[in-house]
Amino acid sequence: MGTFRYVLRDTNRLLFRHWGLSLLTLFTAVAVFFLVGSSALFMLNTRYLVARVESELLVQAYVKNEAQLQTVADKAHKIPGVASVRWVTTAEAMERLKTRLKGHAQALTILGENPLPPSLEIGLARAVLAPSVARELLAMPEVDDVIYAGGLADKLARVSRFATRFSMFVLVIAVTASALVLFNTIRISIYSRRDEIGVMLLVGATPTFVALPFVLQGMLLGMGGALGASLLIGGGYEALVRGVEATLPFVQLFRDPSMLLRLGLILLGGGITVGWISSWMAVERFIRRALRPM
Amino acid sequence: MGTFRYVLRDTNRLLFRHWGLSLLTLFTAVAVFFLVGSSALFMLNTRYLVARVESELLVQAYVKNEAQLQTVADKAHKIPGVASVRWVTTAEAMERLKTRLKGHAQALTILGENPLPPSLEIGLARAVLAPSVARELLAMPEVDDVIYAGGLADKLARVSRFATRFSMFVLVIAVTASALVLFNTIRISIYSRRDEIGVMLLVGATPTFVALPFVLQGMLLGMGGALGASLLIGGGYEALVRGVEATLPFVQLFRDPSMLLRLGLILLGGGITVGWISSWMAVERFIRRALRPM
Amino acid sequence: MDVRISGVTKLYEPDIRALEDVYLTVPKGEFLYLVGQTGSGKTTLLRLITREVMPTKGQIAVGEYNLRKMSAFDLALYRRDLGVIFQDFKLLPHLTAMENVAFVLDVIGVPPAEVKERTGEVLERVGMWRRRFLRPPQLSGGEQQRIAIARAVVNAPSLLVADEPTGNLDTHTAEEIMQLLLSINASGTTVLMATHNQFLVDAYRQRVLELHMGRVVRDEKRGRYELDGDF
Amino acid sequence: MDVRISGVTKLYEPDIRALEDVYLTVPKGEFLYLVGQTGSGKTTLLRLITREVMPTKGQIAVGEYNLRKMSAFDLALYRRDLGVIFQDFKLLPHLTAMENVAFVLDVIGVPPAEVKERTGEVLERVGMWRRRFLRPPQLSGGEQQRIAIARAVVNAPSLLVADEPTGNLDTHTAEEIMQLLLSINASGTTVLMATHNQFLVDAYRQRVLELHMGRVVRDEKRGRYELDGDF
Ligand SMILES: Nc1ncnc2c1ncn2[C@@H]1O[C@H](COP(=O)(O)OP(=O)(O)OP(=O)(O)O)[C@@H](O)[C@H]1O
Ligand SMILES: Nc1ncnc2c1ncn2[C@@H]1O[C@H](COP(=O)(O)OP(=O)(O)OP(=O)(O)O)[C@@H](O)[C@H]1O
Ligand SMILES: [Mg+2]
Ligand SMILES: [Mg+2]
Repeated sequence: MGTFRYVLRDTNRLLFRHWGLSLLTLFTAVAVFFLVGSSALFMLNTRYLVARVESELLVQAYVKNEAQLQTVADKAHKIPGVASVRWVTTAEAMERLKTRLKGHAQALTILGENPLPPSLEIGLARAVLAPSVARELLAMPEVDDVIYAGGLADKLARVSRFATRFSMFVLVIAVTASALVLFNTIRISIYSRRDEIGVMLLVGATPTFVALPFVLQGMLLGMGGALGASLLIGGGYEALVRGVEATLPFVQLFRDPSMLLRLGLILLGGGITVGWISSWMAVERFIRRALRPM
Repeated sequence: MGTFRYVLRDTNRLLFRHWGLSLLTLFTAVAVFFLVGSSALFMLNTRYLVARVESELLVQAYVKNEAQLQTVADKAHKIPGVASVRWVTTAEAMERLKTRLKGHAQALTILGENPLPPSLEIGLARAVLAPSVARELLAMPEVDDVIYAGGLADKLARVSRFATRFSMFVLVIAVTASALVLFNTIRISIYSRRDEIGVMLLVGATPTFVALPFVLQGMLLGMGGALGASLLIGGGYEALVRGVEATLPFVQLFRDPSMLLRLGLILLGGGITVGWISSWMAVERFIRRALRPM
Repeated sequence: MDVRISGVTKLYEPDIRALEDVYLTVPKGEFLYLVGQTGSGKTTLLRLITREVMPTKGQIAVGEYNLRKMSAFDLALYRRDLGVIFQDFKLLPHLTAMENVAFVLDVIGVPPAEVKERTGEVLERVGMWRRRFLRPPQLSGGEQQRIAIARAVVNAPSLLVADEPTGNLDTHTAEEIMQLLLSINASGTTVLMATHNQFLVDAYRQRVLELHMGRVVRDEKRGRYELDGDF
Repeated sequence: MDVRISGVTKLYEPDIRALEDVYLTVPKGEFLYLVGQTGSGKTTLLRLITREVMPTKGQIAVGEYNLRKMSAFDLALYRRDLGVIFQDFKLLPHLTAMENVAFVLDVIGVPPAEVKERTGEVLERVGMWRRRFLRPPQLSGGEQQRIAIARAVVNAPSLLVADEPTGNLDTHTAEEIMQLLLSINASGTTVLMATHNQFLVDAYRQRVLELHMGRVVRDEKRGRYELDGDF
């Protein structure tokens, strides 16, 4: 009834009477959530990139003769962490050597019989698994030799771990900073209305009633900020992806609409929550102070 | 005299009487300048990385016989954009082929006489120059053939251009956002003291006199923010570099103490300037409003 | 509501004795003038009743409320039963005169139609209906004071606390406001009024309590204004 | 400084005629009471003189200053020559009583030692020396008013504009303040004082200007308070 109507009217008034202040808060919120969203996208891209590079890491198992390729391939499929198995016959190996030597391939024709052994190229789910998979392969009697870029696998595993940790760190920093900045902004904006809070309490308003418009305002601003940031990030990232596609077709950015939508929703939920908590904490303090008798 | 003393005392009062507010502004400033500094470092690293990868791009010029290597090398040195020239004799070319073929090098012994031609490996200052340098080399009568990773050179040139543009864009966004956030924060904090401004003007203070403490406060906060951010970035980057060195020794981050110092000084100068401009703009508006008679 | 103050002493921070061993009982429905020099403790006494100030020593009870221990919610309920005219008005500068008055009723959840009616009525009574759409900074000192009075009486309080309600009013308007306070008092509301207005105190004789340096120095049934503090 | 107001009309926003065709000349050194009901335009008239308000029509000159056209710097110089007691005090709440007074001298660049001396002197005169370290929210209404008075007179102004300077004072303190204003007037300062204090006006007879609904309805050499506005 009266109360409800009043709270809505007052929230509206807080937002639009001091619209300059609201706009500033909104802008700050957008900037801050933009930072959070960008960090999240950065993290997604890092992980995506690492995953893609990992998927290109191969373990090469040289098999004694071509007839055994099938057996080894079957066994290899059962090793945990093996994502793909590809046959390389003796003929294919020769073809590859020729392309590798480029213009000087004619030199190889002197070789006569093909001396290259058949092999299996085994793709891995994660780079760290390379040594253990290699060990298992080497243990098979049909396998002659196992070669993999040990250094590269190691490097990749480290990069992966480092990238995950680093982007997590950036994200945590961004979230903390955003909550603090938003809290501060709302606190300063409530600070300029502390007299009002005092008067409301003096004429018999309950603390909840006094806090409600401020909290609603905080939630709306948080939501608005998150929404603005989501739209900006959505548009900006779309442009970035298109720009990269046009100029750097060999680079692939992370692009999963459902994931991006989820990111937007998380941002929105986070915005509302941060707006709510920070405005509540800010206004609650002033209320407590105003109620404390001298 | 009196005036000067008053301005200092009042600045001090503004900073410490409302120390909560000052702290909040300071914190926001630190966060914002941290963002700017990080973007700048990101840009420096991108350019550094691109420059390093570019320096690894080689143009291979196959020379008719080893005796002509010297002549070609001398001419190549004169081509603009050529950074280094390295001889590869026939013997060295054979060695390389052997290591490339790994365990199967024994196959090459069948070749008997060494069929590989001598060549020059030419390093470039910038990847975009590869095609023009290749053309000039090919025009020389002593040169048989020129090979370079055309696709790679092209890619690198694009990556370089894109990275520069993108990190510039990020930096501009960061600087704009920082100025706006700082301006808003200072404006909100002045907003809560607008009565004070009005009273000062009513008792005969000149606009400059009224503005001075606020502007000084803004400058000090901007400076403090930039200083805090510089220290944080300095420490954080140091830690990052060390972390990367320990876990990813093959990755090299940009590390030039004089450049980093310059970045810190630029940040500091920027902080003071932004604090000055934004507080001046903010307080000037209130003064103008307070002076306007009804 | 009746007011029962017993043995109250109030010390402010450094070492200011604002009130010293005050005993006062105001029965329901009484009208009491609180007089005394500036700084004698009148506002402090009224603030004890609105619970803006807690006594350093002693007890205060108003109606069935004991002001010593009180939850935030009970305090809100208690203050709804109170009408307060503050010495410095405490109007909200960004609300219109009318909104400043309606606000008190909104706060306690009165339905909109009734808010409108009662607000209009009281604005008429203090002669501010024509100025209802102006905001406090656009009103003269006396007009602001009348809005503060309207706000205090609009919720038909059981106890009205008025701190210098005629300080910015001319003699004629002051008398009109006095009539208003008396008529509210006649309907059963207890009224405590701190005032320096010699003319009103002497013209409308009521119980007078005089404070001097925080002590009660006079308590007359139908007293006059003249202060005998330090003369 | 003398004040010359001719043909001044002031219209506030919607359509409020605060002043209508006012002519007034106050010679240097005169003491003038401005009386009238609440809302009759007294504060508006004083605000024209402090240049917080510009006339819709007409001319105002004070001393050698023409208030129509004035740079921000000249305005500051002019206001330094003015002492103003605001109806709502306009004290800075975060400064102590003493700092509120000293502030006016700091602003105009008086050397620290002199600031200290003059501030102490004037605080003694208004009886606020003992309370000098309290901040306005810790002072009683009358004490705040006396600080406002001290601030207005500390820079020995050529023209003193006092808007209801005794609204929160008891009769005795009001008389003391009146003595202070008269002694400042005796030293050559022109004084304009808007007041509702019938007692003072009748006791200390001076020139009286009565406003009614924005018009000058009375201008007596040694007048009394009684308003004949709408009776
Ligand atoms: N918060 C406070 N801190 C310190 N001293 C205070 C505080 N509030 C009031 N005082 C002091 O207590 C004394 C009594 O103040 P109070 O406001 O009760 O006086 P009053 O009788 O209402 O005076 P007036 O008629 O001027 O309004 C004053 O001397 C004042 O300086
Ligand atoms: N900024 C404003 N906007 C609109 N109307 C205003 C404004 N300031 C004053 N008024 C109106 O002008 C009229 C004269 O106001 P003024 O303050 O001059 O009265 P006053 O004689 O000082 O009264 P009081 O004795 O109550 O202080 C009042 O009716 C007031 O409502
Ligand atoms: Mg009082
Ligand atoms: Mg007035």
